[in-house]
Amino acid sequence: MALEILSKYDRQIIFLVVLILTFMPAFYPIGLPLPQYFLTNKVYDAINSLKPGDLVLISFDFAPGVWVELGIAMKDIMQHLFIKRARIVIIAFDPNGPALAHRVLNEIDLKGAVYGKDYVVLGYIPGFEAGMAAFVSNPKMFTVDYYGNPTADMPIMNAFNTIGDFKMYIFACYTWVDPWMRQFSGKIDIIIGVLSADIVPQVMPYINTGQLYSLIRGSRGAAEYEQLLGIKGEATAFMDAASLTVSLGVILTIVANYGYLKKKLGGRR
Amino acid sequence: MSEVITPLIVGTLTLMAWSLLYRENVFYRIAEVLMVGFGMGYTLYISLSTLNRVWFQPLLSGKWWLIIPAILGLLLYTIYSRRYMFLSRWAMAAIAGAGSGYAVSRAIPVMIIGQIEGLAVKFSELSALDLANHIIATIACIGTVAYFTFTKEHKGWFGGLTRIGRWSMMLAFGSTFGATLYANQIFTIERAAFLAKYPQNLLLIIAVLFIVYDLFIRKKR
Amino acid sequence: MIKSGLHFSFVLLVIAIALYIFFIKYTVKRGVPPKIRRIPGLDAIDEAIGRAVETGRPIFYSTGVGGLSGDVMPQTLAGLSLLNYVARKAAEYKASLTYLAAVPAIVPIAEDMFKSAFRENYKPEQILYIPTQTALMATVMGLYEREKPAANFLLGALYWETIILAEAGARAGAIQVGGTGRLYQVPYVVSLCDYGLIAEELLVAGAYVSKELSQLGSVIASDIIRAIVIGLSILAFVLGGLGFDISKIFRI
Amino acid sequence: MSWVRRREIPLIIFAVTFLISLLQYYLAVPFLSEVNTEMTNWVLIMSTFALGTGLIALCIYHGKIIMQKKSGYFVSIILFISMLMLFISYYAAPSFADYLYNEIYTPLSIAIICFTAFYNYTAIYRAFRVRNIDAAVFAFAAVFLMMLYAPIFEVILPQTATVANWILDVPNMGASRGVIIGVALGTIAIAVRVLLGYERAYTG
Repeated sequence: MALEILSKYDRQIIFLVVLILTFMPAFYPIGLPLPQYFLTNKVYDAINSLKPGDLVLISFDFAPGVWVELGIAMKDIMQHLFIKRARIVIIAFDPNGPALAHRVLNEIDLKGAVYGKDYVVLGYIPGFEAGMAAFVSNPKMFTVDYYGNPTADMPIMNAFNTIGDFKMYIFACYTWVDPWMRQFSGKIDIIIGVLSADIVPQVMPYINTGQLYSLIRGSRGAAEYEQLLGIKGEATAFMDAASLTVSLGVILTIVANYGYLKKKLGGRR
Repeated sequence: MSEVITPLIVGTLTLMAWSLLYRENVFYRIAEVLMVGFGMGYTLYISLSTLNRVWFQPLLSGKWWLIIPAILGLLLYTIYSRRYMFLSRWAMAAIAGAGSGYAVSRAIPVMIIGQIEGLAVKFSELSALDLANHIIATIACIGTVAYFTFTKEHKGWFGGLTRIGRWSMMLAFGSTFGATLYANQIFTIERAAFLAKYPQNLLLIIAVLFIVYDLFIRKKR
Repeated sequence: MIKSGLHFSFVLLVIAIALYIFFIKYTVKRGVPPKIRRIPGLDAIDEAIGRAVETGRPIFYSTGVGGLSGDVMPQTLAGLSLLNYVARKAAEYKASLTYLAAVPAIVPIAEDMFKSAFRENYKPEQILYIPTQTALMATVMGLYEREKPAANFLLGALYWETIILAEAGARAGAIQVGGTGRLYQVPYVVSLCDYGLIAEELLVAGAYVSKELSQLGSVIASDIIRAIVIGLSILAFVLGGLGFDISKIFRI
Repeated sequence: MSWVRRREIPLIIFAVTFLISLLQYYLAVPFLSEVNTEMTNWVLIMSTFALGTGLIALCIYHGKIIMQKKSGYFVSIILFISMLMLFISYYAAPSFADYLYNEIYTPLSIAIICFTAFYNYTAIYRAFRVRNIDAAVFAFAAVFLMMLYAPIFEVILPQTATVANWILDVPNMGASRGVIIGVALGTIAIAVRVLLGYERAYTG
């Protein structure tokens, strides 16, 4: 009887366990340790060695749904860039990008940077890969920025003429990196990907060949970055629950196979 | 005021969406159409403002020839008339042609040559362990390419090669699956952290009461 | 005239295109279909449509949120050519088929296909446009739960919605055929669908189901070019390993 | 005017746009790249215009539900209200639109995306049975990657991270390369088929 109910509601029970494991650390933080990943350190060192006034190109290429995975990481990185007083040009190849950039800029400490002089949000470039190609061939394609102001009299717009004038390019994406690699690799020395953790396995070839300088793997990378920056940010708070719930995946694999193999072997007998 | 109201609205909406975990119900349907409705509203807005930037403003500033893509774009709407439907194919063909041109132009230098170049690593610069790994990766790559052969049966030595390809593909896919599990998990965690805060956490109690009530009523019936 | 560094690629591309054209024309002219190894996923398409007819439950088809721009375009095209096949079969057996379109540029194409497949039985609500990826996820979860589809096809350039499409379909008890060339989503297609097509299998699927000579010809050409590519890989491995700068060949 | 109906016209349009965007990548002809830039812009404008067809399809689907007063038709009314509310407020009250987008729509999106996580677990429970070697290999790699991403395992057993990183760097990289090459071949094949007029989805 009890087993019947259990097997009828097996999905709901799994969901319930997931929810419990997710909520538990939110009420009672545990503070499990977090080992550093060498690629995160590489990003930190690269940004740390920037000089004040160096030009950095950033593109926000994700949807609001992925905010937790990429938005927090972008917040940490942008915060670091503003601390290093780099000059920042923000573009987007996803229609949602400008709104998200706006949100990041609102939530971080700008350290007195002035819009138009130290940073600018140029807005959405449509056409995805075609848009990237267009921007690479002419980075000054914009006549108005995201907010509708003319860009001609902005000091930052006169600081660069070609794509090679940028010291570093940081992009945040959650789909696949091939278009970015095709269009930007070789054009800018240091390309850093802020990528959601699920696509990291398929990106390793690019790290291997050096086309991609380094990467931040989603919120895990953000938590590591926060450790490096020495702040207790949003991503750090999530790591306990991540450890617990992902462990559930390992346990479920064992449970599922235990039941399956038992049934299979039992059936044979 | 809005510091209390907004989290309550968002908390309610989140729980409405999550109610599907228990079973299909009207609260979930409302969350569902809100997603579609807001999504459509935003898409409309961003498309119109994009059109304004890339088409309308340049058109006003004297680029008269931009009227042609607009007409071609409008031809897409002939799909609703049986008689003039063929006109919509003109625009479709242009969109598809430019897209395939992009894909094909990069297929060889980036997707084939670029990947093959990765196989060229000087043996002398590798340690014994790295060399072994390099050889395994190369065999995995060649095996995977060979796996997609369709005109030759996978038998004999060729079958062995394709099997290695298939297994290494399975390792690759499995690793992506594992990584994705983590990546997806983070969203739930963020929502849970939000729902655990003060005014919203009261909603959790209401949600539990709802489920208990539903279980009880359904049992009685 | 050819940009430096691209000579080799250009020659290879010209050879590839020439081979494709030759073998397509040759196979059509000869009139004998070449043998192709079985792809189990594709035989399942007919079975799934048959199940839908028997049970009277609907069929859902999605090509994912990948559009017609850039390099995912061929996958979308492959998904659409299978949609064409499924639509004709569904029209023949009078099964109810709904296409979930997430990219506006595909909507007119799908309308065109459905109109020529279903003719007077065509209903405009057979194409459901959903504006964004998350909206697609939300709609699919609710819709599948309510309508209990008998068959669920997810073929095309799939993105994050794959797991939702596949699990919601499984939850509704549908036969699922999935396929995509996007590496990040192949795992779900392989593990969660009853029949999964990996990468290039999707791209030759059109040839396989239609059994059209022209398409089968292109499969032969693909295999010849594949042999060339394997040869080049071994060359790169050996020469590069011995210390020869391989880019002197590939990037002239 | 019967020539406008001919099948060759869309095919020619396809071929011309295809060749322009293909050749401008290979040939160093400034004129070609200028044409391509303009054409990309045109294609962009055209595909943006297609949005209306999506809107019409959406309106027909939900409009019918409302017209026929099917069960739960009020839900479709909510759809139209929310759509118009966000769209109009972008012009009438931009700050309210920002509020709706950032404070309401974004969190709701995340709540929906959470289902990818929930469904992952039922997927594991349902599909991770080691039926054959393929499935066993798949599950093996998945388990080690999960361990890599859950920091707790790396702390207890650092070797799991070594295994996981080996899978990532060696077989995963090799197989990914192979799949990318395969997709490239299929890409060329499909384009040539359309070009020769055999793939009729687009060109009628």
